[in-house]
Amino acid sequence: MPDSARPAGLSRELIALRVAQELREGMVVNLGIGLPTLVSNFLPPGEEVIFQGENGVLGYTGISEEEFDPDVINAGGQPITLGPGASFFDSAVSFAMIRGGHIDVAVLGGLEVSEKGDLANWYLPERGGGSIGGAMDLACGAERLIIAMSHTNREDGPRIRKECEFPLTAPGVVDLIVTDLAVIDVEPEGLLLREVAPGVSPEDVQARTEPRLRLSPDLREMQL
Amino acid sequence: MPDSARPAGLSRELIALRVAQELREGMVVNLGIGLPTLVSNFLPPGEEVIFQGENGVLGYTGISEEEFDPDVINAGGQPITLGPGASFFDSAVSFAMIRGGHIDVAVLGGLEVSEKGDLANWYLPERGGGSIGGAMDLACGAERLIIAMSHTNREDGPRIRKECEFPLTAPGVVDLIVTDLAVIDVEPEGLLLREVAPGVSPEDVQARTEPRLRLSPDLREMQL
Amino acid sequence: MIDKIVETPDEALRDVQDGATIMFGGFVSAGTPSNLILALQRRGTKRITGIANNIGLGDKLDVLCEKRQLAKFIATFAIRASGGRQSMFEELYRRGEVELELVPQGTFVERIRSGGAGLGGVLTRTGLGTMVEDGKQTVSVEGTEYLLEKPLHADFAFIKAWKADRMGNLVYRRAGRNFNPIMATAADIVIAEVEQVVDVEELDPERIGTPGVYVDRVVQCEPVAVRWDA
Amino acid sequence: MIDKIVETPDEALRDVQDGATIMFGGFVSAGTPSNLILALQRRGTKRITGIANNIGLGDKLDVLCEKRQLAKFIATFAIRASGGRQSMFEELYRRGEVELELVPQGTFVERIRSGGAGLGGVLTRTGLGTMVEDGKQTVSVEGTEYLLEKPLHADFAFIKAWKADRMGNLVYRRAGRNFNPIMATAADIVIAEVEQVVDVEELDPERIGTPGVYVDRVVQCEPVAVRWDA
Repeated sequence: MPDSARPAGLSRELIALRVAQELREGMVVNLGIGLPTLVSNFLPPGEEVIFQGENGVLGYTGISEEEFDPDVINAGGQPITLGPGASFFDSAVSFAMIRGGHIDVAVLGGLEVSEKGDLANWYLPERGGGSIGGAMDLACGAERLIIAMSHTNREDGPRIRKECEFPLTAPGVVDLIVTDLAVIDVEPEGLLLREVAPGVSPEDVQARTEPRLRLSPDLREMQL
Repeated sequence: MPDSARPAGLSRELIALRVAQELREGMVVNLGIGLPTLVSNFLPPGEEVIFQGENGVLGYTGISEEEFDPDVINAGGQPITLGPGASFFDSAVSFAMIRGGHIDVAVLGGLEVSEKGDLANWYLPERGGGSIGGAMDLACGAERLIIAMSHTNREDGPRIRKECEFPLTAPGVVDLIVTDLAVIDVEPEGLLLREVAPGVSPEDVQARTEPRLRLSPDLREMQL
Repeated sequence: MIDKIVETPDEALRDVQDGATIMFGGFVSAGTPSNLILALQRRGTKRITGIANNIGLGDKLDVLCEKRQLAKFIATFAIRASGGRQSMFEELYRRGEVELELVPQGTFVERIRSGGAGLGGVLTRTGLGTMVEDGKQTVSVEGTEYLLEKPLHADFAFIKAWKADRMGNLVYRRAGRNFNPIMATAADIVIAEVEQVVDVEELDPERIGTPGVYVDRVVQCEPVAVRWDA
Repeated sequence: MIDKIVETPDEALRDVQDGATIMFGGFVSAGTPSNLILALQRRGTKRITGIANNIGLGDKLDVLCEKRQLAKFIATFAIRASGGRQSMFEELYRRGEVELELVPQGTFVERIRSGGAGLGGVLTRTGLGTMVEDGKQTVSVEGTEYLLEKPLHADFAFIKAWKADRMGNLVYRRAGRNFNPIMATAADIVIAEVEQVVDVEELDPERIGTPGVYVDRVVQCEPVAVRWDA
C-alpha cells in the first residue's frame, strides 16, 4: 500500500479526453465497453476518425440520444449515431478486419497491465467468471493498443504490475496506458512515464505502480 | 481398341437433356464449363432448380441472348439470365457454399473417370498444362457429382478406366457418369451400367470401357 | 414452387428434440430471434447445447434458464460486471447446473464459418498465452505458432432477418447482420424469423444477405420489443 | 477531410516498383481493373509476381506478357483448351520465362482471405490426393486429414468497383464482386478503379461492399470495353 494519501486524479471524462488526443484523422479506432466509449465525445469537431464496432459497424460518431433502434448499436449495446460513409457488415467480416491488422487503434479498459505489456481485462475474480467478447481479438489484432483505466484498484492497490495476477487477455500487447494519474508508454526496456495528471507528482505515480518506472526526458503535465 | 465400329451415340444436347432428368425442384446445382452449361436448357418449364455460378451468382436460369453485360456472367464467362430470387456474392462466400456441402449437384465435364470414382478433368496433356478453376472444389464439395462427357477420347480409347492416367482433380468423388453411350453409377462395388443410349448395346458400352461393368437388373434404354 | 414459409414459430420448431445443438443469431438487441427463443421456451426442449454470442442479464436467451433447458452454452459474453444483479444463467452456472465454454468473439464466428464452409478449423494467434489455449493443438506456419480452433456446427440455427421471400432469401437491416449470415451456413436446419415476407421479385439481388439455399423455414413475427438499459 | 481520389491510373500507380507482388481482382469480364492493368503496362514495371483468378486468352492481364513484365503468376485459370490459339502468357510459360502456381479457386480466395484476416492459413480437403498437395503440410483434426494452405498477401491490390466516395467506400455491381472485396483486405496498398465517384452521402451503408478503411486510392475511369467471345 502506498504511504501517502491518494491524489485526486482525473475524472473518467478527462481520461477519455486525454485518450482522444492520441487519435488522428483517418484512423480506424475501436472503443471498448465502458470508459473507452466516452472517447468519441472528445474529438475536435470535423476530425474524421472512423469508429468501428465489432458487432458490424464502421463510421459511427457517438452515442445517440434519439429513439432507440435495436439494429443501430455499438458492441456495448448502446445506440449510436452514424457519420458520413458509415457501413454495416457481419461478424466474420468485422473480425477479419480486427485480426488482419486493419484497426489502427483499440482503446480498451483494463484490470491489470504488466510491465511487459500483458493485459488482463476479461476475468472478473469477484464473480468467478467473465466474458471475453472481442477483447482478445482486439488486443492481438489492433496495430496500437491503448488501455484506459483507473491507476489503482478498489483497495488502492496497483493495477500496473510486474506480472498480472488475473488470467490474461493477451501477452505483450499494450502500447500505451492512460490512467487518472499518468500516461505511460510500454517499451521493450520497460515502462516510461511520459505525463502526470495535474497536481500529481512522479513519486505519487511510482508509489501506486508496482514495477519501476523510467522517467521520460520530456516528462510533463498532461495538457487537457 | 474396340473391335466393332463405334455406335453413333447421343449429341451433346441429348447428353445435357439426360443429365437434366437427374435434377429436381429446389436443388442447388453448379454446371461446369462446356457441355454441362447446356443442361439448364432442358429443365421442365417452371421447375425451380437453382443454378450457382462459382464466380458469385445464384439463381441464374440460362444463357442470355441479350446485349452483353460484363458483370452478369457465369463461371464460363457466358452472359446469363436471372431468375426470381437471384443473388450475388463474392468468391469467398461462393466457395464457402461449395466446400461446405451446400451444392446438391455439380455437373462437370471429364477427361477420365476411374472405377473408384476418381476424376481427372483439369490437366490438358496435349498442352502440357491446364486450369484448375473451381473444379477441384466442386468435385470435393458437391453432395452429388455427375460427370457428363463423351464415352471415348479422340482415338476412340476409353475415358472410363481402371485408374486415371491424367493428374487427378479429386479421388473417389464421382457418383454418376452420363456419356453419349450410357448412364453409369459409381458404387462402392464398382461401376453399374444403368442405361444405354438408343441403338447402343451393353456390349458396345463394355467394349469402350476399360473396367468391367456390372449390369443393373433394371438396365434399360435411356428415355429422352 | 419453392415455398419455405411456415405459419407460426411453434410450427417452425416442430422437430427440435431434446439434446439438440442450436445456434442463435443476434448481438444483444440487434438481430436476435426473440420469437423463436420464446417458442423454444414454450416447447420445453431439454438438454440443449446453445451457441450464441451473448447470454446473461437482459438477454432473451436467459429465459431458457427458467426451466433449466440448457445443458451447455458456447458464448463470448456470459458473466458480466453488472453491479449486484446476476442473470439466471449466471446463477445456474455458479451452481454447476450448466456448462459454459467461453470463446473469443473472432474465434467464435470464424469457427462457425469454418463449420459452414467445410474447413478443418481456424489457425489464429488470438488466445495464445491465455487460458483459451488450454488443451488445444498448435500449428506452426513459417515459424509462427497458431492455435488450432475447431469448427462449430449445429443441428439448428435460429436466425433473425428483416425481410424474406418464399425462397428463403433474407435481407438484414443495419447491425442486425452480426452472426446471422454465418450461422445460416453451419446448421442442418436453418429457421429464420423475419419482420416482413415479401414477393420474390421485391428483394434486390444486390442486397440479399443470406441466399435462400441456406434457409429451410421462414416465419413472419411481430418483433419482440427490446429495450436498452446499460 | 479524408480524400482518397487520385486523378489518373498512372498517378495511382506512382510507387509500384520492379519486383512488386500485385493482386488483380476480376473474373474474366466482370470486375476486372482493366485501366489499372493498362497503366501498369505503360509503366513498364518488371519482375512482377501477379495474383489473379485468370490469365490467358482474351484476358487483359495477358498484355503484361508483351514486354515480359511478369516473373511469376498465381492463378486458377492459365492454360485453357481453346483450339489452336494460345495466349502470350502460355507462350512465355512454355518457354520457361514465367513461373506459374496453379491453385484451386476456393483455396485461392480462402488463402487471400486468410492473408487479410491475420489467420495462419486454410485447412481444406480440396487438393488432397492430387498434385496440389505436393510438398505441403497436412493437419489432422478429429481424425480427418486436411491440407494446410498458406496465406497470400501482396504489396498492392488493383481492384475494380462500380461506385466510390472520397473515403474509399466501394459499391460493387452484380457479379463484379468476385475476388475484389477479398483482395482489398490483403495488400499493403489498395488501388480501386471505379466507374463513378459520388458524394459520401450517396452510398447506402447497407450496400457498401468494401469499407473505405481498406482502400488507399480511388481513380475514376471510363470502363474499357470487354466483349465475350467463347
